[in-house]
Amino acid sequence: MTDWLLDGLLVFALLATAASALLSRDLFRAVVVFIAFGLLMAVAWVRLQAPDIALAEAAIGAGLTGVLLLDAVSHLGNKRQTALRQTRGSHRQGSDQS
Amino acid sequence: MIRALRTCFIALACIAFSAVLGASIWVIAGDPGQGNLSQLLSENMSRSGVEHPVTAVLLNFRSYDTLLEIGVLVIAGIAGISMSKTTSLEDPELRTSDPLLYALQRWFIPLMLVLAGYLLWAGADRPGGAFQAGAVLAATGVLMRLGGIPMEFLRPGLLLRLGLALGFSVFLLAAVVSVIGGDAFLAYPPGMAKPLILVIESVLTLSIAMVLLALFVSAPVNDAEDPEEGDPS
Amino acid sequence: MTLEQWLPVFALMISLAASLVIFALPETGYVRRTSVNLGAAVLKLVVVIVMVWGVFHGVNYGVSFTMLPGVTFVLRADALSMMFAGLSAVLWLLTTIYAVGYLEDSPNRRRFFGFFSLCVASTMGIALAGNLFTFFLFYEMLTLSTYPLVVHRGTEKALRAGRTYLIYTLTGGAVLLFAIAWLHSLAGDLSFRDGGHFVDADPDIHRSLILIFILLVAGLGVKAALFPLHGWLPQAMVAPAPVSALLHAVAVVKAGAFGIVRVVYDVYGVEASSALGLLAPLSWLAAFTILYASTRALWQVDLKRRLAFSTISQVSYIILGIALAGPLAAVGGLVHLLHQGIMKITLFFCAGNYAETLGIHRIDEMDGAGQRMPGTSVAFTIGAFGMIGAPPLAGFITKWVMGSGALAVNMDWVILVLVGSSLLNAAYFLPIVHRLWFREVKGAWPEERHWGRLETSPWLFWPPLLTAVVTVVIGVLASLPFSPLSWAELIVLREYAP
Amino acid sequence: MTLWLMAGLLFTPLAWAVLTLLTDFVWGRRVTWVGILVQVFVSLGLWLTVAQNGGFYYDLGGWGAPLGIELRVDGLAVTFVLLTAAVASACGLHAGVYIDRHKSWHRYFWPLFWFLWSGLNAVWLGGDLFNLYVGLELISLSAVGLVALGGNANALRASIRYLLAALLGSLAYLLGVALIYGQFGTLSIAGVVLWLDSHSASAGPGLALALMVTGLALKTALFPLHRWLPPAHGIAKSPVSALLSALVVKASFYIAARLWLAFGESLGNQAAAQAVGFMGSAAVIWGSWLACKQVQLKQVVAYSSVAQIGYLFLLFPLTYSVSDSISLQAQQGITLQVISHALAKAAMFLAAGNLILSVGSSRVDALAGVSRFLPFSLFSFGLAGVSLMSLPPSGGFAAKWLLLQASLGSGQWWWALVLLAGGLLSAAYLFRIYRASFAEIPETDQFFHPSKSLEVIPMVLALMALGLGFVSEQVLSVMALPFAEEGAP
Amino acid sequence: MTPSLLYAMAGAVLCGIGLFGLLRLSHLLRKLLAFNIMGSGVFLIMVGLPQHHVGPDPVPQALVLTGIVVAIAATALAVVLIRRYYHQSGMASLEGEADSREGGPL
Repeated sequence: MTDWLLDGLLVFALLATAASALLSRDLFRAVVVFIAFGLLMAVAWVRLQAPDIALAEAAIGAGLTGVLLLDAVSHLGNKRQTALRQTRGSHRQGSDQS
Repeated sequence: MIRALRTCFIALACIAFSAVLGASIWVIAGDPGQGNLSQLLSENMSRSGVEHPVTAVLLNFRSYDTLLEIGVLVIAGIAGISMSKTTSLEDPELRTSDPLLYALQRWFIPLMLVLAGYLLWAGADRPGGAFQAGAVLAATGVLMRLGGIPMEFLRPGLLLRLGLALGFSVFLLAAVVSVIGGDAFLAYPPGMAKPLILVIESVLTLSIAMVLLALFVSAPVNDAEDPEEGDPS
Repeated sequence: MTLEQWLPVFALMISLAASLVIFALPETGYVRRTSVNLGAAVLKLVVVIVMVWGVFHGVNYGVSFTMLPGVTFVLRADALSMMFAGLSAVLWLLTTIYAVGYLEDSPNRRRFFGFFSLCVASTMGIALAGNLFTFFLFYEMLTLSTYPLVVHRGTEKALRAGRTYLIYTLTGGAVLLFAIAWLHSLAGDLSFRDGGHFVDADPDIHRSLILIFILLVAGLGVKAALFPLHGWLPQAMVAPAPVSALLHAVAVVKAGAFGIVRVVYDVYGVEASSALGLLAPLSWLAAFTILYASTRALWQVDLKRRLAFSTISQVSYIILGIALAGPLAAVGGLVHLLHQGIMKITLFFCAGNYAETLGIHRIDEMDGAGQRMPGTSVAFTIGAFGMIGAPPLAGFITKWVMGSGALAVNMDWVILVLVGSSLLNAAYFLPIVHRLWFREVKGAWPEERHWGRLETSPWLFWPPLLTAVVTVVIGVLASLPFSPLSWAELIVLREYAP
Repeated sequence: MTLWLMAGLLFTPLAWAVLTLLTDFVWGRRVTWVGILVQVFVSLGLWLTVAQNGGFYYDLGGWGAPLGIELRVDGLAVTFVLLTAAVASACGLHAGVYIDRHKSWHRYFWPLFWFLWSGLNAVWLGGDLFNLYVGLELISLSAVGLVALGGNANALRASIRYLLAALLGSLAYLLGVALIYGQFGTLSIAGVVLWLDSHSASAGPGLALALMVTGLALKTALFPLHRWLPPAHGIAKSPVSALLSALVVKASFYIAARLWLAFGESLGNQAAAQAVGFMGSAAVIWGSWLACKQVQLKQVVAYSSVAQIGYLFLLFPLTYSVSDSISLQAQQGITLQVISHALAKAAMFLAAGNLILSVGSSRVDALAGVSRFLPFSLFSFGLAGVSLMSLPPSGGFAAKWLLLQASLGSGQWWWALVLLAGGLLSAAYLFRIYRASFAEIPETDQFFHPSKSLEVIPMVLALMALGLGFVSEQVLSVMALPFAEEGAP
Repeated sequence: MTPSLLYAMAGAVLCGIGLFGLLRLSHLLRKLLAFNIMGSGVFLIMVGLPQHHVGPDPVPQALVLTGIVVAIAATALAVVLIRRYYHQSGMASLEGEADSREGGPL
């Protein structure tokens, strides 16, 4: 029974993080939530008796992808504040980060 | 208004998609399973040269998948470095001067290196293997990179390209070596399976780490570009 | 492979090879290009003559191989093919000579002669095709290779005409392909056979057969310029004169008419077609086209346009002759395939001469041209009288034989059509002849050029005269063996008594 | 011998990818020449072997089907391997001259090119669903890399869009694979077919087939999912466009067709087959229409690909619940269409590249007068166009004829109308280009003459497309060869 | 119903969420997130569904490992492309194209 509860909670958390990663207004937060999602996925793999995937997910899925995306977000964010070509792109970005 | 309608429509379609998919899964789950594959797998484990079934599948039974997959990784690496600028590594802006990170780095890097080595070594008989080890290694590299440690070998020079190619080439050579003996492509010579797999795993770890790291650092600041075809410029 | 198998391939390949060689030669290689052109034309004429001789003596020329599952590529020569092949071989030689003179110092000659030879190769293929599939192959090749000729001048008007030409012919080709594919799935791979394939067809497929026939005629009728589908031909007049000559006299319109003859004779069979009730409507359509186009010709002021409408009208004679379903009428129709070719090419050569030498394009500019260019004008006059049907010229033979044929199958109304058409022909040709000889020159010619002794370049001068002479000769000597008339009788004999 | 050939076929492209990664552009070109020679030789040898002895299953690593990965080496597969060898070597040779060797990033063209080639071979021979997925990704990623290589913002936008579409398509395919594995417990296509033959089908895996076909249709750019294709194919360098249009889209279609022919009868249904056929028809009409509207030369050619891809999907209705002979006719027709389109489209893109190079502008109306100065490339373009318009005697015509026969024979005459209308529409957009080139306007003597080797390559390809019509019987007979089934699980 | 099946079902929902994100969101990095989420869903189905019948099954686990590596390769490539695109055009979405007559979700 506890197992079921745990699985249920985990699934719920997975779906919730996935949804909020996509719907979150702030891109930085979205990526952070996505990393959390990756860690939850790793737990899910453990629950599915797949420790190999769990390791890989933790290292690659959550770790590297997360860092990669975080770096990209900061780069895109940074750029936007100091961008020389702000005029060209800003109106499109506005809706994403405001 | 149209935007909202569209969103609604797409949302509905996606919900319907999930529902149909779920129903399908339910139906398939209701069917008695056909799979005798894991049984077949355990029967053949002894011939695979390793004890851990996932590693056996990855590097022996379905090694062609893995070979091509490393190819995919190398492609991504190539495409990545084809867009990078040589001097980006010295870009001081990219250095983080966070003291916390610095402290972390001093303690973490050796730890992570050890972890990577352990994962690689563990792959033969329990969970772990080249990918996990490579990823950890890459993560270490990322950490070092963020700490501002210059990594000369990551410049898009011959060294980097050698690093990219190393794991893949070794794997490919191992794949073709059996052909000389008249065997199929990717068949390991009898008795050589274990050492070969071990060698392949070690170089793959290096290569995977290298590719991921290269992709991480290939910042898109190359201003030169090709004119579009037909542009008079 | 034996010689019998090789000859048709050879006949086809000569022009094809000539075309490729011409494309490979540099634009400036004037002498080499001309010699390749003329050499190939003469060679081909020889091959065709050999084959005509052979066919007369009952030799079976032919080669076939499987091209696709269930479809064969067949080249073979029968009496009908040799009629068309002979026409194209003779006229190719003359037109080449003419074109060399006509295009002197104009740009893009390599392109022109390359496609010109390709066009003749396609015509040869059409003549020698042994089934509908092979026929279609070359029929479409003809469409493609004539397009660059039509738009050769590259002016806005030429490009527009080219577009019209393509819209008509490619649509026609698509309809034709649909019909051929349908027929193929219904009855399999049908090679052309005297007497046709559907004499005792299953009544269940009658309805499909009728529909297919309509589609076939519609597809072929575009090139044959049958009444509602003739719109491209007058527009295509912008092409250079040799192209117009070829288009009207040999290649394009004749390919359509020839195809209809093939369908009626060698696919369906005359008997089956008339049993299915297909020929009577076809004859009405042909008769209407004859009268309609002749009437339209009356109002044209541009010489080449008037000739174009005349072509539309004359080609329908061929179809009318076939559709009357009597042996004698058929002879009249078939012989017109040749007669009209010779006469019309004469007229177009002359029109080209007037345009090239004096800059004349419109009929009202022609006053007194007979004095400046007597040779050309004599040729033109002979051609015009031939068209009208004055004895003893070629056109007279056609009309006479066809008229007798119509009476023989109790289709008296055809006589009215023939007479009406002749009157109309006279009405649009005689005023031109009158202007040529009996009007005074109005003043300076629009753009006059001089060539010394002759009235025009010798390359331009001799071909129309030669064809004019042929017009007279084939009329006078119609009853000799190997004359067009005798040959047409041979074809009809083989069709009606297979 | 066969073992050597197979190993050579699998090993060479991957090995050359690594080799060229280590060299610069010029050396990479030389190395590539050798590789092309080897690869053509090996492909030809394999083709001849199969033509003589029939097809076979090749167990990779010595592990048989359900556990390991087996390659299905049959007549169709080796024909496509040979086709790939022909088209890819043409593109490779062309690229070696065409691409500017002074730009440092162009050295990465070669490894990507070779990876693409190895991915294509993996797909043609693949008999394992998951392995096909990896092969597809190999192709997609290298293709995206090639499109993006050194590109400006527009090229990057096109390649990002391409990448996203390809990834979504792969995921849909992978989802189907997951369901198939869940149902049948095997990844081998032959194994699934074997199971389907002995059991009645259930409803579950139907969705799997639908997902896989949809995903692959997205990667093939079937009509409503085609939007990524024209920008990517239009903006890439001409040799790359040629590779993409000729081979890359065919790979995903090939998998879809194989899956449909293997599982369609049990897992598909009539409505789905007709729907796919309808989308194919819509692609033919809509793609051609848009091709007529484009002002850029390469965009016209790219939209033409959208239209031509539509024909391919007529395979689905024409093979579903029809007699065996008609199904065979349709399969043969589609095969010819794939081959002739690959040859013709490659020729066309390469020729278009030459034309653009020559007139210095990529607009259609800039071609005025070019027929006088660059007749050779224009002629190649025209010959390739003959095949695209499916006019005789080209391979495209042979394909159309077989498809017409199949559609009339199965009573589905509406596809025949689509085929005819498509032919006319393709004539409309192609003659627009010829028309522009025939126009005579003064002061157009400023043409750059590309080197002869650039002009010869598209001509060879175009002639192959044209001549295919005459040898289609021979080509098709190799595909109908007996297949040694003993290797099947 | 086993836990495996539960995870497979969760995978189905994740696929739906990911698909929605891929189609609807315009920011390229968000599209990439959506792709990864959808991929995770597919992987869950891939492992969960067979394990419902037979318990732990190493074959799909190995496949998913391969899949994860392919996904990271694709993601990394996409990030490089997006960053470069952003650098050159100042835009982080595909919309607002001037020259394309047919802008669309993909």
